[in-house]
Amino acid sequence: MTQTLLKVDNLRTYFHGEEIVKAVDGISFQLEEGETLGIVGESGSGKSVTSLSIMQLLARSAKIEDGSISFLGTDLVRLPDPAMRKIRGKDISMIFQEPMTSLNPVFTVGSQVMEAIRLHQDLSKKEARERTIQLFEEVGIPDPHKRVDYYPHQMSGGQKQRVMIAMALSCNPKLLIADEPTTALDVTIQAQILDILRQLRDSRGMSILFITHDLGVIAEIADHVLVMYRGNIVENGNIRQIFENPQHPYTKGLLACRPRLDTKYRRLPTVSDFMESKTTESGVEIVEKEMSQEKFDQLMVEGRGRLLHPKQALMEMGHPWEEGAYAADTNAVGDNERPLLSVRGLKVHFPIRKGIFSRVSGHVKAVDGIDFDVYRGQTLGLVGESGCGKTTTGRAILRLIEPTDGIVEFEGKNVRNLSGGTLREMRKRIQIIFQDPYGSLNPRMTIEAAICEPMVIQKIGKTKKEQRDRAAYLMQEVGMNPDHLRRYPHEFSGGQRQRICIARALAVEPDFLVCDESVSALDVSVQAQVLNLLKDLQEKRGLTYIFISHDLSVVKFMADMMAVMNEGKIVEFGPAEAIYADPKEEYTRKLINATPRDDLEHIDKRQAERQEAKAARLKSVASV
Amino acid sequence: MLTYIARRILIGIFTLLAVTFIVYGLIRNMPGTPLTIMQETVRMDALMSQEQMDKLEKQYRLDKPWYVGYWYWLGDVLQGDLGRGINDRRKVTIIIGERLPKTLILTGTSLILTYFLCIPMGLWSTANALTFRERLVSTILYILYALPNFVAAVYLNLIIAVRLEWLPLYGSTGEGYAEMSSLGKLWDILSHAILPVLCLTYTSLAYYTRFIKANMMETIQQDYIRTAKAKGASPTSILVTHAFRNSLIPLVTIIGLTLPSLLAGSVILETIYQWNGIGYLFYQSITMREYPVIMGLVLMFSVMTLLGQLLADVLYAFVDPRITYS
Amino acid sequence: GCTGGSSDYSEDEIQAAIEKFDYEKGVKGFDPPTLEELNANNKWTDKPVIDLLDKLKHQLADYQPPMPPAEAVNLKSENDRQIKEILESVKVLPKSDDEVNWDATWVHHVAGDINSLNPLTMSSTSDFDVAGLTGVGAIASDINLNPVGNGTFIKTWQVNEDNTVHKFVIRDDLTWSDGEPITAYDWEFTFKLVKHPDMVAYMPAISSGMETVLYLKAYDEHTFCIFHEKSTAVNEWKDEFPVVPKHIYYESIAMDPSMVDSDIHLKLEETPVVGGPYEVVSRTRGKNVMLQRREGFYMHEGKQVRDKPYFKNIRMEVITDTNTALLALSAGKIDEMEIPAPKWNTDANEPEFFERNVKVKATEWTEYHIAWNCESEFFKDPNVRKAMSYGIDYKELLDRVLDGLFEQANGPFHPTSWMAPEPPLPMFTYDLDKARKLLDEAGWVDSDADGIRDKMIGGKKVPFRFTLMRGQTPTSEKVARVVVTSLNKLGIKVEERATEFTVLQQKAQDHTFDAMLGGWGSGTDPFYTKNIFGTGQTRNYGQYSNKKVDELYEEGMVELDREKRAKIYQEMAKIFYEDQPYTWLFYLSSLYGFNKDMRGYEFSARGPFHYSPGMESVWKVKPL
Amino acid sequence: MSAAAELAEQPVKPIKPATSQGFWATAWRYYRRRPMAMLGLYFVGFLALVAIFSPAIAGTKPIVCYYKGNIYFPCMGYFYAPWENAIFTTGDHFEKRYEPNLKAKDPNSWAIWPLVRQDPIERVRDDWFEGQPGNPDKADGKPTWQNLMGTDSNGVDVFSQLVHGTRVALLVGFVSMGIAGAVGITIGACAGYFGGWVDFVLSRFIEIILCVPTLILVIALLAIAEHPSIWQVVAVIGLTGWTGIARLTRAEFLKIKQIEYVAAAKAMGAGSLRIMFIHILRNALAPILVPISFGIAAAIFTESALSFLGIGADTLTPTWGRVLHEGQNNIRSMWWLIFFPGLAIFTTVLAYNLIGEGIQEATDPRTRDA
Ligand SMILES: Nc1ncnc2c1ncn2[C@@H]1O[C@H](COP(=O)(O)OP(=O)(O)OP(=O)(O)O)[C@@H](O)[C@H]1O
Ligand SMILES: Nc1ncnc2c1ncn2[C@@H]1O[C@H](COP(=O)(O)OP(=O)(O)OP(=O)(O)O)[C@@H](O)[C@H]1O
Ligand SMILES: [Mg+2]
Ligand SMILES: [Mg+2]
Repeated sequence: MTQTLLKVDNLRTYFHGEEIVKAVDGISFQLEEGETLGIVGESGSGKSVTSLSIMQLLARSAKIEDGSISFLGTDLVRLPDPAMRKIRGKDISMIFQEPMTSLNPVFTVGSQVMEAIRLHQDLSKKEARERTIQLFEEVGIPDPHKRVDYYPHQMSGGQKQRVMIAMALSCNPKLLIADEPTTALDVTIQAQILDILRQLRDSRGMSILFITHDLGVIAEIADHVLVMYRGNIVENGNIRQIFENPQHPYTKGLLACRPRLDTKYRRLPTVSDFMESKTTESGVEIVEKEMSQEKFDQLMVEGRGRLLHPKQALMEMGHPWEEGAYAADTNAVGDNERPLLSVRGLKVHFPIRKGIFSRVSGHVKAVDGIDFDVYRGQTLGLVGESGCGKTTTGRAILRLIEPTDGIVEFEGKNVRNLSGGTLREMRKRIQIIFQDPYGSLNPRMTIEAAICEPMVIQKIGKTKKEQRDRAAYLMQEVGMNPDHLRRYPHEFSGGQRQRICIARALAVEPDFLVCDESVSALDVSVQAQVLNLLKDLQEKRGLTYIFISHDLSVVKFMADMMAVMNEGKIVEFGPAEAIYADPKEEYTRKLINATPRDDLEHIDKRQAERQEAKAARLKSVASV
Repeated sequence: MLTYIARRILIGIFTLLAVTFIVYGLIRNMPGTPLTIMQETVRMDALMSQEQMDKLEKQYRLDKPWYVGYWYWLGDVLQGDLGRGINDRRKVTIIIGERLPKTLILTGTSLILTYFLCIPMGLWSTANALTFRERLVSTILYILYALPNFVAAVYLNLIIAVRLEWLPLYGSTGEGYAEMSSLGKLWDILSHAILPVLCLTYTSLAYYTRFIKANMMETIQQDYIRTAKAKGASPTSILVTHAFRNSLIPLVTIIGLTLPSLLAGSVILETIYQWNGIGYLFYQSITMREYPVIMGLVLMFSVMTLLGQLLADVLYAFVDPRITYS
Repeated sequence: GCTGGSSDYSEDEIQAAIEKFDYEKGVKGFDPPTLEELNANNKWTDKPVIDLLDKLKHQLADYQPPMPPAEAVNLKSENDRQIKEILESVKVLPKSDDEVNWDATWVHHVAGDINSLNPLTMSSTSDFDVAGLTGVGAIASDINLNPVGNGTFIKTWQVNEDNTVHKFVIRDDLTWSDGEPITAYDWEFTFKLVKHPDMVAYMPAISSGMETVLYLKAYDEHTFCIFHEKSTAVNEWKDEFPVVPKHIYYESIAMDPSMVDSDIHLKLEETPVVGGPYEVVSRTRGKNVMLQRREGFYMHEGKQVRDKPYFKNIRMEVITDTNTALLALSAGKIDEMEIPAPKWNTDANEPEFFERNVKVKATEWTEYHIAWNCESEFFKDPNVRKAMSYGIDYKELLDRVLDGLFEQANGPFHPTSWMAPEPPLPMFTYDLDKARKLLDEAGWVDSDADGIRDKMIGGKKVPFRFTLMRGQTPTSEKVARVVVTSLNKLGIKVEERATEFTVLQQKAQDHTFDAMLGGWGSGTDPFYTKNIFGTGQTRNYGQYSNKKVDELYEEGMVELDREKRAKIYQEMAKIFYEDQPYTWLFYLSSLYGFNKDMRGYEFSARGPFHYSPGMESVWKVKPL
Repeated sequence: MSAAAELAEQPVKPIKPATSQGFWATAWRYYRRRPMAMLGLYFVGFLALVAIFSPAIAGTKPIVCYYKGNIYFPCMGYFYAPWENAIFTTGDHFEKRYEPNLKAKDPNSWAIWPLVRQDPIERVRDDWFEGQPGNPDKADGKPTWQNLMGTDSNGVDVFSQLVHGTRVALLVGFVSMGIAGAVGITIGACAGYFGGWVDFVLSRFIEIILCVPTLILVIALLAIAEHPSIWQVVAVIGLTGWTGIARLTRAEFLKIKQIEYVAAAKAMGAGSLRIMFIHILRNALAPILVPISFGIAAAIFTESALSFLGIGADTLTPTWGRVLHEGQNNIRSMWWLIFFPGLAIFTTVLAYNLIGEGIQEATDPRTRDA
């Protein structure tokens, strides 16, 4: 029979910094063997802290004030460290939320996985290496033979995340804590990972604590769902229950806010449309609000229409402008208008060094000759499989990486010829939101300093106070508490850091913004808020975006034009809607189809498969 | 990387030229020449005559302006001739070569010992940061640091060499060294080296330990340390492999910087222990204005310094794969 | 035969070099008369020829020490009486051969490395020590520092009436350490080398001062004459130079006349061929030189012809650090050492020291002074110099700071020497009022009330602030402090500087200093001070000039009568007293520590060793 | 129209986030919470007070005195000789014997004396103070109530020397390491950050300075300097001591400039100076603080070593190094000449290191909460 693997009882984890932060404030739940517990919740609601509490890997300033965490009957809270060490990695392993900073920069990714293997399994170096390669293959890292010897900085965001996953899976843990394990993965890989997890769970009886903001993913994998809000569990139920009949207004909001491939919203509803939270003496009080159909309808018509390439260009790319094919407010740029950004033949090749003398043994063609134009006021969506060169493209545009070849013209000026002052001048106008929010925040700068800094540099705002007020305002705009301005980056949750980066980018008043997976760590409600904000800004100010994301529904919601990249090349380019409606390339179609589905029908199907597999496993266990 | 090293070595030659040129200029313009000293060895009732002086100046090329003298020196060096000592009339290579092994015994052992002790102590201090025992140990190290080694040397000599007669008082080898068996020779050298090595080492413990701790404290805060913990790695392995590896950059720098001290020796300890190493030679050569010896030594130090820097720079790329040189 | 170190060269090369080399180059232009002519034209007077050790043995044959030496060495030297008792007791020579430890090694401390074992190129005092024990010379100084014929090597010494020709007959029982006889030709050969223009520069210590010697002619194996340029009272001293074996150096000098350009002479130094009581067995640079009793010295054709040297071995042990040396003495590693004055009452007063050692003290004829630069604007005026001499707190300096170890001085000649003024001149006393008066009169007044005297010189106000240059010895440091603080009370600011030796010498030679601490060993004959006080002389660092003094020096040189000469120098001393080119501070003392087993040492005005028999009379008692 | 301005136009909800301080102000706030670090700071502050008030703590010249109708502050002479007032020196020739002279020359005079009536330069003689015998010297100069830390071989009070030596001890360390730190960090930062030919040129410069032996530089300086003084020593230590700091800074910069937040700052349009000194330097402090905090203390040793060579403080400037040097000459019989300056140096080293550690911890937001 199944037994309770993990039981969390009235857990309270507080941070004792400047002020006390009650990150987790009395939560209880339990997890059975072979089950998957999904945790969703607002960004900053304490999901990661919960998981870190289980692992006993909290920051030094954190303290478990109360409660117990019992794992197979042992209370982890009171377990001495040596004993805990035996459990970590072997019985419980964890995929950390931010793979970028969680990998040791001076060891090859392969050796880091091998270490995990050899710590708990009696394997020789060679065997461990083979196992690592095998794991890499399983999690979909291309060329695993080569990649084992790569260093973290040579891997793309999604690849690093897969390394983390491989590491966590390497020892067949009894409990896997997966904290947003697929944020940086494109949908196909994500599907593949989910398959692996499901398979491990079903065949080996591994339990999974799955933290995500992606309800689609939850629908794909979870058996039960916890909904967290501000350190508390507000709803707890099995998957069907939650999706079918959400009780808590926050859950209702969540379900409503997610962008879907098939929605036609111009603006997204946000949780604040469903509820209002008031912070009172006694805690947080939530008041439900009624969301009428009218309002929903309004969201579909209000807001900015799409802006496509000049008709001439559309024609050339095989998506000729057809009146009526697009929504009424869809426009095309005038034929003789010049693009704001024009990329021609852009190539970025990274040398791969080998041996003690670091001879260059080959090149990774991260970006391999791409051309595209972006017009003023447009949003270009850039999608593609993880590791296909999206980030590199973005960085090359800003010359944060020196391109190997090609032309990047911003307003007719070749960015590659700029230097010194003129380059800085250009950077004033082009901003980038980095894929790795934690890494891109200076650990020794308060958030206030971080957000104010661009204003200081670009001389926005006359006084310090003005800048501060604006910083506070931006914080609020991205859904964060301005009181937190005085905190340092490490005192935030993953999603919060991501929002800080957005706020910082917006503070510069850019004309052009490259958003690299900028909303990947945000729960749907906050994501909706941020996306709405970006859209508003675009409408009012004619901001131009390159929007890099693996979340096709988000891209579809945001993008006017869309580029699909594969292996450093653009394989398909055209109006976003047209591509979704009728993908020309097989590759594109695969991407679209792999998008996780969260309709009840699908959930039921999954649950059925699940029961079957479980039964089979139990039977095989029993027969042994 | 190979080309990088090759290029650095090539450039190193120019750096050497610059250094030797500067040093030659400096020593030739210091007040006093070797002849000043010779004058003083002359009997009280006379100094050397002008002709004698002229002759000597010519012999030692002091009659030429210093930059011309430098060219001559350089020419000789390029032909593999470092010249002869003025006071000690032997070849510079012999003068230095005779002392080099002795210095290496002292400094090499001390350097190895220092790192051997300080790295574990630094790691230990990191692991025990903010505890009383860590404070205690570091305070003891600071006391040692503040106790000048010429003081310690004398007291150690008094107690260990004079009162207890456990170890020899001075010198690098004992009486009848030549006739000893090879094992006896080894013990002889060892017993002579213990006290000076001890004195040379203990003062530097505080610095390196603190240095390693400071860098480690920075590293162990990083997220990837948490990852290592999550894997179930032991605290030692976390400290030694994960954290230490990441704080190697400053350590490599320091090692590169201390490499030339291998050859430098220590004037004070060499004098106290009558060790006859490079340190005392250098000091004496400067006070005696032994230009050829000074130049020989400076050349040697400089080569070592440049190698140290090159080594550090090359190691950076190994230690941190993110650093590349193109 | 090919001897010595020139074996690297072929016979032909050597022959060619010898043919090319002009051995006579330095002595051309003097045609020596034949011996017959000399005997005919000169009336010879015999000069004393004494084997000084032998003489001492006879003198002390019936000597009764005030207390048994073995008891005397247990005294702690607490006062002058004790010191005298020790000295009087330990100077004994063995009454019988049984008392002597003939197999003993004397470990003799030298403070600096031995640079050269070649007597021609010796330069440091340690070199002279070795040369004294191994070398051959015609003249020796006795304990009163008078020149006598060295009876160890010569038979007779005669001079003509005007003292310009000195005739020597050497003994016929002399051999070099390689078995060759020592002959008068060795003298002639050595002299030619010393005068050789190609070589003089390389043996400055010996060849300087030889200008007035015209020729040395060997008439047969045993007879040679030295021809002096002028009739002076100091010609005897010029007969003193070390002799090298002709058969060894004849070739090598031709090969390398500079003696510094090749390894030829270095090789010769490895085991030099010597004629003295000891020979060199080994040499480790910077560590020690081992000497061994030479049988060929005291035995000749199976007969003992000279006294057997007391030690089997003498090891010249180099220890540069005085702390270590003192510890080595305490530990019995060395047998004697010179004790630095500041340690006399501190480290050399510890129980450890007295366990094995005894310390003794005796006056030296070495004065210590402040040399004033008589050309500087401060010290031009003799009255100012006098004021300085009144302004120094001698009592504090001598009694407190220097522990009463040294006697006050008031001139270059030691009161016990034959040239000292009779009756003695009064000592300068510490008299600030007198000093102030002299300064006021000289125009140095504190006109601007800043505590420092000043004077208008050439329209500029010059404060009385000068630098006192000194060496780096602890004694000089102590003296300098007293000078600084004493003169400070006169309103004079003195900056004392310990100056690196070479810099000090260079500045002295260039006269670029205001005042300088220093000392001169008054050597053997007062004439030698001409170089110090004579106008424009090379060692007249302070640029003192007095016509009368110059005249007196000339008179003193040519006057042969000791009594009359004494008068001349006494007059000179009075002039110095008035002019105060120096402020004389004190006479140094020889301070020595000796192992309790050592006997037979006695102090001359140059210390216990630098006279004859000096080191040769020292012996070690046989252990019981 | 700018985006933010646009945003600002909207009715801004009244937000009053708690004011946050700058990086260094915050660091200071955290620094203050560390008792050990504060202890270090207090100690250095204490030393500074000792340095400032040294003439009032130990000296033989009155702090204030009334003499012939005027008020004087003769103790100021310890700072700068002419401040002593010439009436006592070249005027009435007190010769440092204030007490008897004041009484004898003006019966109405009065004086307030320093706490300890001992001179840092001279031995106090029998006739200087009534009821206070002259100082013993040599091995007799053991610590007593009269000479708290004994006297040196010249009979000069050690306590007084140490008190007055504090001035030099502090200044030498701070000024020399100030110079070395400024030069080293700047050069190292430029080399590491800019890389390329800037690094190339600066690195060669560092190498050359590294290669030229300090001893030679010092003696050469001696040739140039007319009146060698302690400040030139300081300059030499400072101008040669920066190479290690530069190399460490450079290495740290090489590493940190690869990190994403530097790219973020670049993308923001931040200038190089800003990136170097605001972004990178803060994160590169750990390895740099160590050599600096040790360097400040080590300068005391260097000062005493250099005074050997004839450049350094003159006799009228008491320094710790000098006492230590005296001790070296009398190492076996006068332990107090080693012990007390050694203790002073030890406490100073400890204090500087506690401060260094404190700064490191206080500037690291991740450790300081703990
Ligand atoms: N070191 C810290 N000091 C103070 N507060 C912290 C610290 N770490 C996290 N917090 C706070 O604790 C709360 C919970 O953080 P947690 O990381 O668990 O959020 P999360 O639910 O994982 O959010 P996300 O989905 O954004 O990752 C957040 O409000 C965060 O600001
Ligand atoms: N410094 C580097 N050295 C070598 N290869 C690199 C380097 N940086 C990136 N790469 C490689 O370039 C390819 C493209 O990386 P990029 O970061 O642009 O991918 P991405 O499209 O952003 O992927 P993801 O969605 O996972 O973030 C990857 O295969 C990666 O391994
Ligand atoms: Mg999280
Ligand atoms: Mg990416």
